[in-house]
Amino acid sequence: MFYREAGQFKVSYAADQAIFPIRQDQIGMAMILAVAYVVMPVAGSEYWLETIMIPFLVFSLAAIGLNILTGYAGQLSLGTGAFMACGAFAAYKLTTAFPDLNIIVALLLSGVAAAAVGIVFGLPSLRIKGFYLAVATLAAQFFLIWLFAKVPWFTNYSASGVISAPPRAVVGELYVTGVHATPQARYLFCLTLVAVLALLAKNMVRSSIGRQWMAIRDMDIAAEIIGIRPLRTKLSAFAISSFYCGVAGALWAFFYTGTVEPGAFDINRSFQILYMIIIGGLGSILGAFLGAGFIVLLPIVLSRLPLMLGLPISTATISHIEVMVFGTLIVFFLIVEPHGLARLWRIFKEKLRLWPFPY
Amino acid sequence: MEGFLSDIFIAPFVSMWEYPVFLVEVLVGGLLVGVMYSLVALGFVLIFKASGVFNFAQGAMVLFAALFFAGFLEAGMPVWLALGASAVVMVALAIVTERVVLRPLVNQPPIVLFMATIGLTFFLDGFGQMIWGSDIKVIDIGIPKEPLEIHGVLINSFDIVAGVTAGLLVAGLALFFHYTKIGRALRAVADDHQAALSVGIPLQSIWVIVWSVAGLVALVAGIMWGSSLGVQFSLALVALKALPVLILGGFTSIPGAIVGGLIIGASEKIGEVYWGPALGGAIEDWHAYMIAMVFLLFRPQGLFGEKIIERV
Amino acid sequence: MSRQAVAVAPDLVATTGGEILDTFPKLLVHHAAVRGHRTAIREKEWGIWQAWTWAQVRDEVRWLACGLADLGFRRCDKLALIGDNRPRLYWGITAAQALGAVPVPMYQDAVADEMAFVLDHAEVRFAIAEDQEQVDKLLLVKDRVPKLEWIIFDDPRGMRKYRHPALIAVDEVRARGQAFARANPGFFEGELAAGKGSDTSIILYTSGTTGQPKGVMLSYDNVRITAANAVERDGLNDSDEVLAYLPMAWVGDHVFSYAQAYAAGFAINCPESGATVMTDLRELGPTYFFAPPRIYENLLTTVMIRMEDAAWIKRKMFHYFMEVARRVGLRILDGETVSWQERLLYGLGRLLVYEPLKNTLGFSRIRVAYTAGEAIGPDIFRFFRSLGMNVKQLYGMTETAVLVVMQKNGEVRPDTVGTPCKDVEVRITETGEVQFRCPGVFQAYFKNPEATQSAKTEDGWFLTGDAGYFDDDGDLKIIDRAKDVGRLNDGAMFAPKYLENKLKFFPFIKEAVTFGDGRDHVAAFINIDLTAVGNWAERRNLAYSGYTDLARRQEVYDLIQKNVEQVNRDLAADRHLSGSQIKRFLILHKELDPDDGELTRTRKVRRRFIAERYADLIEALYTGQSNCQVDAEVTFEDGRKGRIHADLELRDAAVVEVANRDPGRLRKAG
Amino acid sequence: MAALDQAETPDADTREIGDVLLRVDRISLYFGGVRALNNISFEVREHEILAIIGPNGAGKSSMLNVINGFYHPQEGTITYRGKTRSRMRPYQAAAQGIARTFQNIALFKGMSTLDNIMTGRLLKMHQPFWMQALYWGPAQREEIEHRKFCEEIIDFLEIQHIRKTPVGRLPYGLQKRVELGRALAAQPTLLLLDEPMAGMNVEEKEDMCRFILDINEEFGTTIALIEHDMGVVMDISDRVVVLDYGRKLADGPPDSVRSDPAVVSAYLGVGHD
Repeated sequence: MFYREAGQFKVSYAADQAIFPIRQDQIGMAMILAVAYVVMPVAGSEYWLETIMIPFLVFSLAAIGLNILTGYAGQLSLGTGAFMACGAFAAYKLTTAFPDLNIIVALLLSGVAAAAVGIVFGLPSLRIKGFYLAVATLAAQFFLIWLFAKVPWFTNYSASGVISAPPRAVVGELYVTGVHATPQARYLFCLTLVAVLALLAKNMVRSSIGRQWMAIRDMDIAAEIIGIRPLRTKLSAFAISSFYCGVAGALWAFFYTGTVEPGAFDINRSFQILYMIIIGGLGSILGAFLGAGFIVLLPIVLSRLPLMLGLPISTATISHIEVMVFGTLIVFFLIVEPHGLARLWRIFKEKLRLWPFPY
Repeated sequence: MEGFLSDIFIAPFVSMWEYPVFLVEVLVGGLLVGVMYSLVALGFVLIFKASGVFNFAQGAMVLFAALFFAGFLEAGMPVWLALGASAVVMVALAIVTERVVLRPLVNQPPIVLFMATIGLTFFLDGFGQMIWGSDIKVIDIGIPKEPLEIHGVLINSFDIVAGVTAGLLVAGLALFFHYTKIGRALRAVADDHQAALSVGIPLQSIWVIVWSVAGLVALVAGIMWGSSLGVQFSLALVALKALPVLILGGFTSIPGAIVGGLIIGASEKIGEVYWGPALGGAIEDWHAYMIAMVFLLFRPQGLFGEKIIERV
Repeated sequence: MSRQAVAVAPDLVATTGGEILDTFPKLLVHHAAVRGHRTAIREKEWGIWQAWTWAQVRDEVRWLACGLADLGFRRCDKLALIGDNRPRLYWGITAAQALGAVPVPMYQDAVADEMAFVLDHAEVRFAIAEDQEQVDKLLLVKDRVPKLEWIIFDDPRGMRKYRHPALIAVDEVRARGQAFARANPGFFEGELAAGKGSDTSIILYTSGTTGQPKGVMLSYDNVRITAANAVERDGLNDSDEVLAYLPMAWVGDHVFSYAQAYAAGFAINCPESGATVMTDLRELGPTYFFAPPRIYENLLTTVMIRMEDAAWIKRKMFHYFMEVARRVGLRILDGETVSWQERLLYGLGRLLVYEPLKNTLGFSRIRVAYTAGEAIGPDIFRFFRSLGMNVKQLYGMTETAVLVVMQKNGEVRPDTVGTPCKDVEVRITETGEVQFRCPGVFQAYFKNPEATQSAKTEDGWFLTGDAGYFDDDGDLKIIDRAKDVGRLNDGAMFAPKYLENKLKFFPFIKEAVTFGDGRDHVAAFINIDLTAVGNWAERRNLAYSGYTDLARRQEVYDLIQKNVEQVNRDLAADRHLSGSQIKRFLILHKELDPDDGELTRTRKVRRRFIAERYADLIEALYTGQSNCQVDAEVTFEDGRKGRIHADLELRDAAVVEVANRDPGRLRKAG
Repeated sequence: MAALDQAETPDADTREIGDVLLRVDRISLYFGGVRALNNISFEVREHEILAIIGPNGAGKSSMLNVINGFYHPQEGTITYRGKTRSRMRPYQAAAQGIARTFQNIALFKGMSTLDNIMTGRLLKMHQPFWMQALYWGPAQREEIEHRKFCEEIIDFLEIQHIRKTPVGRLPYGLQKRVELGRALAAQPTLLLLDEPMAGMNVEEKEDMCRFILDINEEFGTTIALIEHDMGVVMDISDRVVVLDYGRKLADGPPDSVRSDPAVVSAYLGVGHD
């Protein structure tokens, strides 16, 4: 309905291959960015920024990471939490060992550390597939979390086994982590990093490497026969996916909670990210954001609903009901649209583009 | 560092050599725990074999069954009635699951069904605890817990009962699969859905039956685990222990689930007792997975799984 | 892209810096100098719109022209161009003109025999063919046209094995041209300067309704001045975009896509293929558009069919707002006063229906659109105008370079064709024939002095052969070919085409042929529209096996009878034509087909041919039989011939009695 | 695509069939106890169209699988471009210029036609992943350059209208065409086609035949194909190898194979086609 595509013809491949080839989409994206960069920091409350927006961004990044591995390359992983933990602890070790290291560099390096670990745990993917692989990634999940909990070196021998983000600035006195950092600064930093990394991810999935991943996902034998090297491709997916999860983990520890223990990245975290990409849509960068938004907002809505409706229910019961409803919703979603919110959006957009015609 | 290496590579073996009776005790204890793993893994295998669904909710079903059983006991039911009532609950659960979750998702890719069972897990956890509360419940059905000494080896009599029960269950299932019409049909489904349809059994009924059987297995496992650990949320996590068993045994092999369970149980106990202290403890969380993963690299289809021949 | 619009005054087009821009090649060089970086032409190819600027086009044309010269092409030689709308074919036209030679574009769907006639008659020496298909046809007839020396082909696909000595790739010609241009600096410019406005710029063969095609010779002045006047009238400029999709051999394309593009400096855009025209139209979103009525008609039909499948609520909304548009859309477009409530409602309609609808059709950016060639159905015309799309009618023909009578903004009626353009004189003779004297009147028919003489007077009046009159608003109304206007035996005027058009305005009727001159009453042949009637039949669960089967159904006859009777009611209201109501009709057993010679290539009915061919059927219509056997020869798609046998039903239609009847004398306009 | 070069071959009606490109020498392949191929030998010459025919289960597909490295024969050798190959993976065969299509279409269902063909271009794309992530400069240029190439294939196979359609939604005949496009994208030296015309109607078969001949003619690609339709095989191939239950029955030009008594009794005689 709002689309006016007549006249938006492409005279170059660059324009034809743009991420948002339609002008109305470009405008929409610009508006979203404007809201995210201007309206949110100005109008959003601290609560809103700290408990909704920052976790939303962090989860989105992790979901992009998992989506690269599972949605694009077709390798089911249940070890996302562990890769996030790698990033978190690497960032902690890096920032404490090299206090002068710029926070951006530290974050990216911690992503690299997670990527290295990802490669190691991705090695079995050459031999094993599907659920066997999923179970194998659980090995990473349990082993790594155990490792971070048991080896005091990772926490700089802290007695509590908890790490806290040291105060760090991007430039000068502009603190983005630690006690001095305002929620706005932390939010904007996360936003920028996530936006840039999301763009890079989008670029990868629409390039040769992304097509290799999808080829392996859709039909690995055919992929190999046209010249794709399975191990290298799968490992690249593991590495890049783990990089994203690692950075997300570091953001989690440094920008969201501030302090973190290995338990924060347990198997439930892995499942949580997996829901995001399933509900958001496998094989879609947009889906990662939609799924993260959904999973972040859902518990908040669920936990407030009885209060808002004035139902006299004990908090314990509420938490049980919450879990139940959550499970039901997942099943409901899978039945209604197994391809997730991203597919729903695509269908909706297609309708808008063809409006008023049905096809 | 040297001490650490010695703790890993020398001390455990020395200790095994020096105290063989203790080693046997540990081993037997591990094997008996392994039997319990097998019970849970069995539920997985049944469902995966018949419907190709990777049922993550098996652990939740164990908790769910145990909660109901313990709840019925607390409500004053006699053991046999509580057992019957819980069985009815599990069959009802199978029917509802098939109708509400599986049927609408038929023909969806495996990962979607897998996700649906995770949804089911959440539902069962929430629902069970909403009804029965989240306090720890005790199941006491009169199984003796005194240690027994056989040839100088101390064994918990409860473990023996559990082992025997599991063994009987497995034997029963094996008989069921081999000698009943339904059992044969189930095996046919596992091999080929089309073939199953030609036998004349609707897929839906087969799914209900197999989920019911898996539910009953979960009930038995729940009673066993519940008696030994108490009924609480952590029971659901037993499922995570069953996963390496599956890898080891193969997703589709009943004997694989048994043998895999025994191996995992035994090695876990031995690892915990002999290597745990050196590594800082709590290694049972992951070391079963590590064993399974290393194993997978050499035999991707598991111990008893069918060899995968790739076709073009 | 910069959208800086440069309004083009006619004097700029005519001269710049003392240099007279009286030919298209000179205009090309001028545009290359003035707007060298603006896009001159695009082609949808390999997934995107490949674009060439005016400067690039100048170079391409120069190389092509030099290449042709290198091959021995000389002043006054003829260059045939055969194929879909392709940049290289358009360049070929200008290249030929640059050398003072005459381009002869030909219909790409013509069969080899038809081609042979034109090639031979026009004395074509060189031909540029688009692809293998056209080359094959040319090679087939090459022996019969000894003057044809070179066949230049654009797309080499599939011709790797071709070894004919007359074949040469256009790329090779271009390469030779580059070398030639280097060796002969100033050659191109010299040739350019030798051209003048009174030279013949093009020969367009009209597939006349009778006899062999005639080659209409138009001078540069004919085409250029006419085009420039029209550009001025509609305020076109170099930011406009036009889709070049009509046959290049048709004057419509030559004027709208070629001459006006040169006159105004706007870009023309070639679709990817015939099959993708609609998609390409949507992508491109032209600002200036020209289409014969049947294209508007097809678009409307698709719109309606697609909307039928929409959800109930969407359909309701669509029909509601189309009703609003019918009420106020035309008035708003014509600048009349409309209440603010109605304006608001129309605005809502724009948001919800009109703009999205135009967008999906590719008409979002249309500033001016035209239709011509035939009468357009009033419903179709109103539909597009009520959406806020400025569709207008014009009247003209190949012999006048088309643009002679056009509707002005705000003065648009569905049944008239508008007022004369600048420099156009119009007179209407005693017999009702419309005649023109204007800059566009052609030079002559090529090698056909008799025809020229009968079409053009000594003092430059062109005899259109059309009957028409000026209505009270001063708008020209055309009713039929003057020679076709006849009398029934009771003296009532009979304008067959007018009746046929009225019939064809019904969606279920695709073609109609009426008879009545020298008869007691009017009778009609009907061709049903297979898509529309087929859809209608499907909705009624009426199974049918094809056209012939559907056409003989009683239900279909009933449906068509209602339409015929509606026409009769309309005619009864017209004092000129109330006597020529249709008394009997039949539905033909086959679709009229250009391949059988029943229609022209531009799908005009060849009435006389049909009358001869189906004499039995006509007799049956007038002898009161209720059935008639037919046995006719048809040509299939692949060129094979076959025979069809059918038993046709003949029907009576109710007529409205009119008490007072004007004998139907055409008024002479003042 | 390939520039028209009139001077290349003086004689317009024959293609130059060149040296031996691939030699299959005494190949035997077993699955468990089943012998799929039994001591098969034949050659594929440069620029020729070779058809491998035989009844179902004759080992035709196994033969292709051996050639492109998917199956490893227990006995015998394969010599490609004069080099006897050791055990290799399919992607190595691809890197040497062997491309193929499958009997049961093996497209990447989640991708569009264009992306499928672009994937076939992969071996020619060399930008590192981080350049691709930036999608800047050389990486974007590379994408565009290969897009152009793929557009030419799309044009060649006349599938412009489905360029951006996900292949899962396409009808069977078009999917086959896209798969051929993906194989072509690699600019293979040797193209293996596994029943390229299976399940097609007459018109689609004619189109496919024309494409196969055009590919062979325009790019000089050597083609080895498996086909059931005898009419097609006899029409387009230069040479025919007949397999029957893992054995080779005959090997020669279509005409001589057609009249070979062993072939007639084993295959043609049983009313095939």
